[in-house]
Amino acid sequence: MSHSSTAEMKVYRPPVVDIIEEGDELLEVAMGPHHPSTHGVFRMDVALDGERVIRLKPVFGYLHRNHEKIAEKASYLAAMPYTDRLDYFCSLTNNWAYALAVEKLAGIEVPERAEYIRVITAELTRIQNHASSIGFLMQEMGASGTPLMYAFREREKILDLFEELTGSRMMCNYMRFGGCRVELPTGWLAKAQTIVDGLPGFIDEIEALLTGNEILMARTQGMGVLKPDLAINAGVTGPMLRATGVNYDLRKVDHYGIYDRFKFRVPLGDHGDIFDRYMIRILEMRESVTILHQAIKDIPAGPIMDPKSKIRGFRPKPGEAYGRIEAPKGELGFYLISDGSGNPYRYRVRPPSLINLTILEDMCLGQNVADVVLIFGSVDIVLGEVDR
Amino acid sequence: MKSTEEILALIHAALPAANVELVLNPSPCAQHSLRVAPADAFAVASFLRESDELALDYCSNVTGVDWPDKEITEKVKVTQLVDGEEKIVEETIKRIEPGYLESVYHLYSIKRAHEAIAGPVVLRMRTINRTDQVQLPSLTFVWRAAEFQEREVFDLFGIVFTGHPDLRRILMWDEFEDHPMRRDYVDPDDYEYEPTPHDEVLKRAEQQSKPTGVTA
Amino acid sequence: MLGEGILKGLGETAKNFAASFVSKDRLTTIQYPEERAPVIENTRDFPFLVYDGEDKMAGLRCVACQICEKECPPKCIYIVKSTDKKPDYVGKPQIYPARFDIDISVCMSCQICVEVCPFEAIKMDTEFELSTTDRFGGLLYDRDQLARSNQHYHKIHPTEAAEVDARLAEEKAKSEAKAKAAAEAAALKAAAAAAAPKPTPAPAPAPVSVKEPTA
Amino acid sequence: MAVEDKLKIELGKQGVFVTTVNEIYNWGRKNSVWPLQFGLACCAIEMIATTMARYDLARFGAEVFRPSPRQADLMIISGTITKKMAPQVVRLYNQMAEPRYVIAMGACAISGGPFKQGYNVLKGIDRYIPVDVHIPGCPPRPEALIHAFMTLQAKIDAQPLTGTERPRHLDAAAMSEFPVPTQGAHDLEPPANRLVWPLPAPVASGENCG
Amino acid sequence: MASSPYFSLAILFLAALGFGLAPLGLAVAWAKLVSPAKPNAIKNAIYECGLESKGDAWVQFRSAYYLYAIIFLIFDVEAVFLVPFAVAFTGLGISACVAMLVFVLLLAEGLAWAWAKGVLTWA
Repeated sequence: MSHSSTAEMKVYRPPVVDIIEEGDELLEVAMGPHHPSTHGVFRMDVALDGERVIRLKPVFGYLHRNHEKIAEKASYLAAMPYTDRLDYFCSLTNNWAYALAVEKLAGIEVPERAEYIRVITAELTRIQNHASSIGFLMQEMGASGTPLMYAFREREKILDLFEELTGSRMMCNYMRFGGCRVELPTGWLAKAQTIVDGLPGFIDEIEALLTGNEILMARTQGMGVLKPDLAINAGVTGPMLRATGVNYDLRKVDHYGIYDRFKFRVPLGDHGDIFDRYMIRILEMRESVTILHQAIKDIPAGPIMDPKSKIRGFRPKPGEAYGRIEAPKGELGFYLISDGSGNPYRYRVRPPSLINLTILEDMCLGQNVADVVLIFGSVDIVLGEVDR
Repeated sequence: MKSTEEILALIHAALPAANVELVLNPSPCAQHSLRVAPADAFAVASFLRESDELALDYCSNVTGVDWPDKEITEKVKVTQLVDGEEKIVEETIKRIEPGYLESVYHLYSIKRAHEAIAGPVVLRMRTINRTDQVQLPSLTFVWRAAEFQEREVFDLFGIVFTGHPDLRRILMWDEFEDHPMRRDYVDPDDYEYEPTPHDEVLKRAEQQSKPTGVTA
Repeated sequence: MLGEGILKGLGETAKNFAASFVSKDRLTTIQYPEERAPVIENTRDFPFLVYDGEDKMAGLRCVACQICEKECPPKCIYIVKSTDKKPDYVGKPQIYPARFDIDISVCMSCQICVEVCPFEAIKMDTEFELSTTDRFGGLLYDRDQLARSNQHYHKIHPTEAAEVDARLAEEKAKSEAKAKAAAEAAALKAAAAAAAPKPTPAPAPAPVSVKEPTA
Repeated sequence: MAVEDKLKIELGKQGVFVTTVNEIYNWGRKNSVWPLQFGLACCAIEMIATTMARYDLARFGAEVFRPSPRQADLMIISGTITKKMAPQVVRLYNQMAEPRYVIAMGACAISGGPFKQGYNVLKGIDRYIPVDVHIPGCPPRPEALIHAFMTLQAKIDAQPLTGTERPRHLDAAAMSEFPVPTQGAHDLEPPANRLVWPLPAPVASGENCG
Repeated sequence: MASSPYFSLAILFLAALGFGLAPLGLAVAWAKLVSPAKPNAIKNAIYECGLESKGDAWVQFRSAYYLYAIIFLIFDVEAVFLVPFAVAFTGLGISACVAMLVFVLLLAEGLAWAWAKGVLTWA
């Protein structure tokens, strides 16, 4: 891993594409808040020379719902349902990240069975998030409908599991500080096992449909390439970082939860282009299936909640803590400062989607506008987490 | 990974002139932090990133924290002449501790990710006060990850990061003037009518008219 | 050869198309108004107030302690306490809510009110067909629109309702046992006072205090 | 000449269809309501799930999501309208061709929902544009969105062609321009559009509605 | 009048035309008569993703796009010339085929030259 020398540190931005001469008229266009390709309300001010992108300024804030201000005025428990609405595809991993940070802040232990349930629900969330993000990427590539229908058919099965367990399809509000809220309903594990057995078939179907496809390969290979040291320096995490070949997966690095008990591999790419990010998400889905098999097989009986932990009137001692997990989109972190009162003094969410977009302009310079849509889709962001 | 004390020693060894001190964190997770003087923050940051032993090449999180002016009432033992002879008298004096804004950086190492893991290395920087001197050096040139996060801290807290390549508001619209995440921010008065009003909205509802639900 | 990947993809969709005539599980569409998906037991949409017995007002379990109003994250519950009291299921006079409004256009159905309610008075309903054209009339539910019978609660969440009823019954039994014990103790003391009439004035009869059900 | 339903059904069995211009007009429009491709937040994901295979919105003639407002007649506001996005939403509504309808999907679109205490959140879109159907829920289930479609279709069906009850787009005097709020130093100006904001009766009489 | 061979053809043509234009006419009449036109400044503004559109679209753009269009036009017109040839194809001898082949190959050679010159590279 070559480290950029100090001199190079000053060269902070790659030079603007050099084919234009001064005085050339550029077409200023806004791929604005209401645009089919922007996964929600996100705006890119693009300067075009013909179809090639010369300048790209992302504009955020159209979904800034003041999550942190509301959480600082609410109690620790009342902030938990708001974490569902951060990355509204993966509410259970958001809950887990927040619960982990509070457990670090207050030093609470989590019983065995709750750890297993957390791993099972997190891996199910990862699978349905990767399937949806591949479906949306193909939708932007022109395969409108088919891959997204297959992905959402699988997602509906997983959402039914979440609804049986937590009561809501997308907004689970399931984890508490020191464990989980509700015991697994009878027969839930058996249903989960049947769905997990069906997943390899679904992943093979998606791979047969997409991986060998010449149009997909032509449009994604060599497109939006990201260098490893720029990725590390820009704080990119998750599948995008591992697509550049950097072996950094928090489940292996941070040893949080009980991931050390499960045997699973971390897929790494070598070009860092869109095809690698697509393949990494497919392989990560397969790894999640192996984790799920092991977790469902040897989940122990026992309490799901640490008896000492209180739901109402939870007042951690003064101090601060930064807890992070490997969310499907990258490293999701919660930084909490407590002053001993009932609501957090400072409540900060480290959004993987926003920070992965730091180098969107570097990847898109010189590409065609149609490819900008693809590069942006391969970053896989959710606006609720970007703008908080 | 080393404990924070060892890292502090390393920094003092490499940059003796740097004004860095340890800040203890009473929480059980014991993620202690290093307070750096803004003047030599850039030097310390580049050292942390460039040193082969630490290799903190990944800046995970940049946060702004607002510490408003605190009014501290202390009980002070004061000797006083009370009707002719010395007596220790307890006196409560009120003292305003000047507030400040703080920016916190959480650093990790990806190059040394698979060695022993300890908590994040936490860098803190303080502004002089909360009103006019709110400048802090920007570390975007050391870790590009800080670019958008520093813009957000500028937008919501008002810390001006000197040396930032593109310091604009990132979340609020450009004509917005306040810094909404500060503790003393007052919400705009866009109250029209709420069927179930609470606390300050309830007060406003009572001022304007009986807080009637439609049915009552 | 070029195009092999595309043909494999087309083969995949063709297989799905052909198999949908044979195996029924490939047809996933639920024709909503006519054919509905089986309601999942744990589903939660909007809260409702539980009352025992037939009369809405008499059997209402809620004692207007306003814990749910304080804990509700989006603050969509508005309670006005009553001035008089009414006996609750144990027979102890309790305050009841004169007004209990929930603005379901603000409610985020997070069921924290159910979790923090010590009296099992508020539960989550599974009714979701609530789209209206009227903003204020149709979306602000007051106490009468919110109150549902315990049988309705048993119909939508059978297992959970059974547990709740068991707990309430056991609490009722405990408080009655305590009341009986207190009554016997009072009777014993009265008997002892009557058996040995000392010149000192008879001790005031111990006030019959029924222990508050575990709050 | 009102045609009794029994007679209509009877004739229908023999293959004779008796109808009025009004019924055909409403029948045609209600069964092909094209929504605008317009997702804001979490409710948009439930809206997409509604168009997918399991809860098929195509059965109501509404699976064609038009990206451009010129070709859409229904705007499903699915998600939180922040004060930074509000001018864009109102401008898009203005740029839609009449007859146009609005479904406020989810608690955030109706009243700001769980985020109503936020400083950057508009407390409900009916402060600037008229809303036809409100769907409570956070997010409402896909079936709730389909139920809202049926409510909207019932509302379209009941619209007479002439007379005082006729819909906005057939009424030359009805308001068709909804001023776009500008972003000021602290808040949107004006905070609400008085001509549209449906304050409930008892409070409207009070002095607060300015 | 009724006996001229083209009369039935004219009737069919008018019927086809009427079948095509009648719904359009009905729609235009309905729009004019029943539903009032209510234009306003915001509604007529240029749609740019919900924003006010800054700058104008009258800007220099790459000449390759213009050449692309011209080459397409050539082959479009060629197809029009092929239509009568294809209609009468069965009654024609070998000489007509050769003549048409020359015509097609001539244009194909033009396309090959343009391709070789790199006119068709889009980026």
